Amino acid sequence: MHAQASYLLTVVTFLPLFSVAALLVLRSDDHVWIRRIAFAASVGEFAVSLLLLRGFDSTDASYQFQEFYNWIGPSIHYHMGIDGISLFLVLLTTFLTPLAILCSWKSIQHNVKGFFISLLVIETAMIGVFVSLDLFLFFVFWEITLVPMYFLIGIWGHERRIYAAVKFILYTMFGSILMLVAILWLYHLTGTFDLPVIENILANSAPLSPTVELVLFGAFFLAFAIKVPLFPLHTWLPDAHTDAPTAGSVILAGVMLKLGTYGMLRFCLPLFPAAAHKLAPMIGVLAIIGIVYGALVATVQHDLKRLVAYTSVSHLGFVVLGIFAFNAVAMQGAIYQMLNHGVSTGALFIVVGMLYDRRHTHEISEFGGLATPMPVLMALFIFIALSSLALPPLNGFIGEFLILIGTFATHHAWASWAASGAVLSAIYLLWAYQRVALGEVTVEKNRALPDASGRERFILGTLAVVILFMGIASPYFTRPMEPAADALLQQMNNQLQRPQNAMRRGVPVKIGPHAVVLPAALAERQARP
Amino acid sequence: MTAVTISLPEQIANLRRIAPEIVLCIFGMIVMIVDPFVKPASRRALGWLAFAGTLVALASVHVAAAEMGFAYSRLISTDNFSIFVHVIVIVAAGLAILGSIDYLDREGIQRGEYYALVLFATAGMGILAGANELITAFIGLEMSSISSYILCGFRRKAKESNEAAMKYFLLGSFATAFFLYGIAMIYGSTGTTFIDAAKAELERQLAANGHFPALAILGLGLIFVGLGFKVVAAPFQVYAPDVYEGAPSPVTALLASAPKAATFALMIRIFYVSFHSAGDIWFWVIWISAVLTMFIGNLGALVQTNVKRMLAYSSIAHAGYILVAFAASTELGIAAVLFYLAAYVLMKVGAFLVVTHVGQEGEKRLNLQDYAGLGMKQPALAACFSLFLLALLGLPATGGFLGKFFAFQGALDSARAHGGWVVALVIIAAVNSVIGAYYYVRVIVAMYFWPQSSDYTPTRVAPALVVALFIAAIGTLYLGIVPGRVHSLAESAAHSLPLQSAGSNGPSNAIVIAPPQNAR
Amino acid sequence: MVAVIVFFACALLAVTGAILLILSREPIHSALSLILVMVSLAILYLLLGAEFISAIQIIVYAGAVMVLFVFVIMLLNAGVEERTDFSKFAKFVGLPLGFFLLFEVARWLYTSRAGSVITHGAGTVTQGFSTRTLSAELFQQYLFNFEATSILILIAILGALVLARKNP
Amino acid sequence: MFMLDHIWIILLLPILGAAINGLFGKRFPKAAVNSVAVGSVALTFIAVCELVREFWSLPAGAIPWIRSYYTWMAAGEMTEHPFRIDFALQVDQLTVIMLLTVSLVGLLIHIYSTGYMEHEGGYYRFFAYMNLFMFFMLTLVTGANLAVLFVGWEGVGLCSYLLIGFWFRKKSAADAGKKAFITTRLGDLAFMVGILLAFWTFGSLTYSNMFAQASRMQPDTMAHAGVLTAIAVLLFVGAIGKSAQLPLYVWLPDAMEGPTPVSALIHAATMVTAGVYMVARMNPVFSRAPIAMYLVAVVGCITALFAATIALTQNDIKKVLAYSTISQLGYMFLGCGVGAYAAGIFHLMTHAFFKGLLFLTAGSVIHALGGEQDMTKMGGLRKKIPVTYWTMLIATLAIAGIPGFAGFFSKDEILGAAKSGPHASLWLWAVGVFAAGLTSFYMFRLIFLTFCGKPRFDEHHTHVHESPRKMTIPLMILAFLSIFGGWVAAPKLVGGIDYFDRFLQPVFTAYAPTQVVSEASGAPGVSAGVQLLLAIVGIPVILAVIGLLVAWWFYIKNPNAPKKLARQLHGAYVLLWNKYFVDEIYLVLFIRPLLWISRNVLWKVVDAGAIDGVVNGTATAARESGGIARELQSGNTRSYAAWVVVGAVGFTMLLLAFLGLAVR
Amino acid sequence: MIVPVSYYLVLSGVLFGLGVVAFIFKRNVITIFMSIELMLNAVNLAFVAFARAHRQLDGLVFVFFVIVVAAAEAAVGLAIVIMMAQNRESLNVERVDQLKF
Repeated sequence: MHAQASYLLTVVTFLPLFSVAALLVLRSDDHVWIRRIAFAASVGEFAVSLLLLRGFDSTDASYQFQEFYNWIGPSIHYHMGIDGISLFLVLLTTFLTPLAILCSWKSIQHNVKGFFISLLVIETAMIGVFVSLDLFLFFVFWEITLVPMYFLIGIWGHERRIYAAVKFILYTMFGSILMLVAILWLYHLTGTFDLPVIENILANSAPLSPTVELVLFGAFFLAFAIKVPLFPLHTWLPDAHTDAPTAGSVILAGVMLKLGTYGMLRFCLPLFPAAAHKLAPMIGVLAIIGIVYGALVATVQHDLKRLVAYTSVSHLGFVVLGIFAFNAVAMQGAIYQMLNHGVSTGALFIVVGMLYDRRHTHEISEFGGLATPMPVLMALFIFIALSSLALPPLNGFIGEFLILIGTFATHHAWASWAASGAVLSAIYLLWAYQRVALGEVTVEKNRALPDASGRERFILGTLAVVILFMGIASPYFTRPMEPAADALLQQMNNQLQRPQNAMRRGVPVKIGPHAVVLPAALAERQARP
Repeated sequence: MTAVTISLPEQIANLRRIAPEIVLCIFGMIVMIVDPFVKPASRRALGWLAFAGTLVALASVHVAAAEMGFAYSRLISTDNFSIFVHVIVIVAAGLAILGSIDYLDREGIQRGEYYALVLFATAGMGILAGANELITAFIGLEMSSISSYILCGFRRKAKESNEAAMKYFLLGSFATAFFLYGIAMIYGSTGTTFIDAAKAELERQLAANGHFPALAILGLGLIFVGLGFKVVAAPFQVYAPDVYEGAPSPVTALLASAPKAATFALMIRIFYVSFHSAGDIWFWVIWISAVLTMFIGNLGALVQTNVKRMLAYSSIAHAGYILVAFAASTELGIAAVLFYLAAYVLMKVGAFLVVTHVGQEGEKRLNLQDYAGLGMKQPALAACFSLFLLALLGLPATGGFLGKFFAFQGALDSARAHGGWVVALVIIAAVNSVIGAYYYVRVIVAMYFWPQSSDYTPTRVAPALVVALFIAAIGTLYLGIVPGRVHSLAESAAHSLPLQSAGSNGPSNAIVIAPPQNAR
Repeated sequence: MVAVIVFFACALLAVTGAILLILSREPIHSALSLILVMVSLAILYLLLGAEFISAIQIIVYAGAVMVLFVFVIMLLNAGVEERTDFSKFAKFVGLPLGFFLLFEVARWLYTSRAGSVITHGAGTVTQGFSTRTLSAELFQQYLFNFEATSILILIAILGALVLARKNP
Repeated sequence: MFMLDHIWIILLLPILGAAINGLFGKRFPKAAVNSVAVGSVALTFIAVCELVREFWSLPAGAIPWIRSYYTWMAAGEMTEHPFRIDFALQVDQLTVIMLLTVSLVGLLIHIYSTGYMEHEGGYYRFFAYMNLFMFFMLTLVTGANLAVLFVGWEGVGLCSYLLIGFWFRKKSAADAGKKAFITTRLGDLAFMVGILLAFWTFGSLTYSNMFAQASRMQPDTMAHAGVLTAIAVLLFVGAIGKSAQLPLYVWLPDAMEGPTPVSALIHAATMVTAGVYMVARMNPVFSRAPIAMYLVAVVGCITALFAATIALTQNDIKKVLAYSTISQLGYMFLGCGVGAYAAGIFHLMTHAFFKGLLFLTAGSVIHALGGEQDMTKMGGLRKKIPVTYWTMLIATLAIAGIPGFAGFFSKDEILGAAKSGPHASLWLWAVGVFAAGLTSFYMFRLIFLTFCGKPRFDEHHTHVHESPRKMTIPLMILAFLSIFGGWVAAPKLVGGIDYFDRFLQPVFTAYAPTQVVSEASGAPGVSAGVQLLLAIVGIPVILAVIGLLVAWWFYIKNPNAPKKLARQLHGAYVLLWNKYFVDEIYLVLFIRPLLWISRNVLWKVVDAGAIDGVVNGTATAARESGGIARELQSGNTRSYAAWVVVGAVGFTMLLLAFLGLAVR
Repeated sequence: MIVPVSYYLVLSGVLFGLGVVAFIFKRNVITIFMSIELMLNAVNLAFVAFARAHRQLDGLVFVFFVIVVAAAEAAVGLAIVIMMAQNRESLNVERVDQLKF
């Protein structure tokens, strides 16, 4: 446990918010400097977040860079910390945001200031979700992510943006409000909002009754499943993606969907292991349905962006599958796949956005033969598509392979069904690519379209390099995840094997930098024979 | 009966304990006295004078706070609880006054009486908050109500204002009569109208007879009619949308916020103190009312196109959320109610003040369509409004969220007493807040996503309104981000109430642990 | 015995007045019926030994307040009440429940503990009910309320001032 | 030992070439592109030669020579079942053969391509893809574990996709590329599951570990036999896709849309043989799974016949060769399936030479005719492009199995093993032999139609010319190899040693199941001369010659006979001409229903209808109830009063009722 | 003969109930207002009766306050009625329903 005081997580979390303050000072028609400052801020944020990597002890399963202060009353704390699971998700966020800003450089022309402010606010909120170790703090960030995204979709989105934005916010809010009730119920049961302490209490001194555990798990899981989105709760996603601006889609697909899977890892499994175990078969099946279903529906889309959106349903199905396979390999694969999906699908959305910038449509039939006027962009497109369809040695393969190999250990059939996703992804991506890029130029307008500009090459090139790097150097990422993932599974196993009535004594539970003494009533209850 | 002589120091202490009311009334009278000597053109200065009155009253709360205790032969109780509510009420009044200054100019009804009435009403609410005796409470209630009736009709020439005044007056008096009858019944069954004394008597009777006197319970029911009417709990909410819509917007801002806070304070004193031991019984009333209130408020708001009326429905819904916390019947529940009220007052007043401004002359522009594109034309105003709406929606980092949070927390906390029903209540509330999200979000949709309406030329936001909105917005954020201080104040306020009867358990800080599965 | 007769007579008058209030279509008739109720109540107050209250019931209520009513009725020339029935809800739910409430309240009051106390007829006024003790109570125990009512009156004056003035 | 320690250099060279050409080639002059592309492959070839030289001096105990460079995948390393994949390369006899074949044929085809593609747009792109292909193919054959093999496996598929669709403006080309990728991916699905199963069976994906584990297993027990068979079958399904066997062969004929050098390199010589390589590589597993082996043999055998029959009627010169490739790949699987892995690999190598040559010469023909591929519009080219003619004839003789040529030796070994090998089966042999006859027929049909008779093209418009040197020299080298490439096995015919077989034996015997006798030479007790005679005039050879003669009769002697025969056997002809309607059946049976269900059921009904219907329905329901809620607000004060009374009565009654409960 | 307090209470209840009924039944604003006065009178009767029962003065003091409040209410209420009469033709509350839904 790192006892030294560190403010790095606070800095990383709130730095974008400070840049927002800088943006607010600018005149709102000074687009150039707004863009520059936003970009500089996000790059700076990325640089700062890399410090996390430097200080991270990848052999340690516990939370690092912890910060712990009292916030509201005795039970709500400002408790932050990261472990191997959240480390890279934070980095993913800080990495994708500058690219999202850069890819909106030209395409956002009205209300520029608001746009970049929204992006930066959303960055803070998402990082906050990944680093929070207090359920209250977590929920605050969790909900705040919705608003800027809602504005991103609603103001800068496309045709049906209002419907999409409202659907997005209501859908996700419905899940999260029940999670709030569950969080409060947990508080009611344990007297604290502090995640590690709750884990400890539930594991050692006050196990939940099976029914309560199932219900609480359900409430948490519903919120996360909507966010992921897991079949059949996914229908907000295609709408939101289709009508979001490019940067919105990038952030949405790249990071926001991961909030759901991250939540499952961070909350559902450690807090409610028995319920997770009980429901895992059902969830696994839903994940597989999602994989196949998302892929099949993606295949028949005629809107390119909607197609990519459905691929997310499919790909995130893999992640959920990996999580609920309860296997170290699969779990690491799932975490890794979150990163991969963030990079690859983010990149796909950027490509789609670049096409939209040129033609202001997402209809595949409006394209065709684009490889002729814009070979570079299309080459990058196919590269990214290949990463998305899990071609070795690109990143997507590693994630899916790890998930499959891990899942296969316990569920042969699941892994086999899920593997079919790989075939289907080849179908929809290559078919889409063919209809967009190959063949003769079918629409006369497309003949004169400019190829990727320097800025666009930089964005996609960076992503391509990362895709390749993640494909050939995966242990660099997976090894720091290992201790946390193992610890999580270990913890689950311990709890599942422990008979319900075996209560441990030992009243003060030492977790985190501070010894947290159990609430008096609890202690008293324990002392009773 | 011997004549009781009261010593001078005791007299002074009494005065200090009701300092805020005194200040408010004095300022009210000053306004009235000054009024004839001010030229009509510069009557707006009276508004600032009245605002100064609220500021001084706010300062004088400290005077009262320094002199806790019962005043005037126990009629008034100056405790943390009353102080807390006083602050809420006075802040709401101050904000409403700020919002009124330019509004009255705009509508051509700039008169000193208006401010005087606001101040008197506030004084009445202050009495409500501190009343330890039911007739005192009744008088306080009437002070605030009668002022409100008049304020509702202040736009004399506007038919909707007349109608609001009439409906509010008739129904308000009707409900007050129930309230009064309830008082009579409690008096009849206990022989006292003092809240704490009634508690003792009721508990004595409970101990002696094994049950509560039916008459007292009947009285409680009738009191709930009267007070439920004021806090717009269903099914007494019926008047609220009409009145809130018809009343002048700043008055609506005041009406929808401050009296609710003061009345809830009184309700807490009656329900929690006098009828503490009957908590199991009145829980059901609150439960049913809360559910009805939330559903009616949210579903009704869902179909509104008039923003002012929508906000009126939303305040019904919020009364429902507060009732959820109320149902907790624990100290935590009281703290939650108080905190919710604090947050609610700020965001609701803020929201109605924005409506005041956008309404323009004659309050013609109240429809959703009139907000189209406001986000582009008046970004700061729209941002403020969005903040209030999101706070009403319950978005984290705003006071609204923490209000809801503490409310749910308080309610769940009492799960031991009320079992699954309270959990169900919280879940219903949660579902309702999602329904609610839709219509708040819709206003934001209109402001930011709809094309700008062409016929609307924005008017400059007056400085007074800017100050008011700024205060409300900062307050909303403050309560959302660092609510700790206010919440602990609310907790100590709750703690200052004489809830516990001798021998009962301490406040359930509720650590209930699921019983071990096979405990021997 | 006299007390009983007086009580029943007054009660009958009061109820009759109330019913007349409901049934008469002319507002002025209603007002007069209400005055009837108030007067009979004043007599009952006497019977209960509350002379002072009885007096102000006549002076303030029946005298001042009701005169105000009658005055307004005359001023506005309020004619025959229009018996519209737009609210089916009020008719079919409100009224029955109103009567139900009547019986319910009356029943619980009747069975209440306080109700079992037996009063004596007129002239058996206890010492405590004198006007002197009453005023002592009013100005000592309930001084605050008394002061507060002054503000209330002020508010009422303001209200009349604001609302009832002529349209400019 | 430099190369043995740095095997990665072999992989680095082509990828460097690909990277340089791919990123900067657009700005390079053609010469620079050429030198980068050909240079890198040439250097690779040299490196391979050096590697082989060093390999020769390795002691037997050091083989397989494995070098692990870094950890590529790692997860669960601290658990009981760690998963770790190193990027490891391996050199053994099989690898050496494959490396030599791939790099040599690859080099020749690269050289050829500089001529063939000279006038094409996207020149740099073509060579970048080709180099990339070399990289993946070399990765495939050098990988020391199934995961690295899978990288190459998928990578070559990708390059195949890119190269087939090289002329991406042509819809058919783009379609064919996509079809190739997706069809092979279908096989890869099984392949992937096979890998998963293999990992959880053997605890590793590294060949040596897997085989060691496999050899410890008891194929007699149901469980072990079952899992081994499952792994083998699943892996083989992957091979079916990649090597274009029944029923996943459909992509290969379409792949002919790519430039001809691509067809030569990828769809004849190297990539499509990856499946055969894999089966041979995994021989310890396959050998322990007799059912799988039998499946391999049967699929190979039937494919050999099936494809050959289709090839009979095709007119497109490349299509004929494509079906021929499918058919020959079937032979290779037949070889592997009957346990004669060495024979399969031998045929793989010789096939690389003569089929590569066939495609290159076909390319030369097409080049000469300015892009014409239809054989019915050729004829009489013998004199005009003699080098092409002679080299193609040599290749044809080789494929037909005419004694003395490379194909004779390899095919003979396969058929020999099918007749008398460890898993011999007479009908397999019979079918194989019959297919050999058909092969001879359609190949000579191709030769006769193309080069003999009168020209059927417009001689005025088409200026027929011999290809440039850089194209013909590779042809000649390959022709040389098509003749002499098989002679390493020649001594066997006279009772001597099959050097090829002996060289490869360590790979196939190291982990071989003990009960299987792997030596499968000719019948004992017969003198060498008789053996030789038997071999040379054996039934396959006789059938080959018959095939030749029939072709001669049909296309030289009696040019009208084919049409007459087609009319007489109309049904059969239509069936063959339309390739048994397999593509159409797939379309109707799988593709259309899948798309229809996806669009009309999953998307429109489930997604938009059911799920969104529920969501929107909830919203509507809420709004409807909102309408009801607002109806309460009738605006009528009397109603409002009534509501107050309702509340008053309701709540007081409720309170009293609960009080009553409390009292009771 | 003696009169129990419960008699007065019953009368009070009946009057209050009639006041409620009157409020709902009447349409004229002024008479509705009168029914409120009727209800307040009923309350007063109850107060006095209870005071009698408890032998306390407080109940009577309450009556005093109630009368004051009623007077104040009357002033304001009648002012509102006058204002309405100035703006509208009818005093029928059922015709005052511009604000609804």
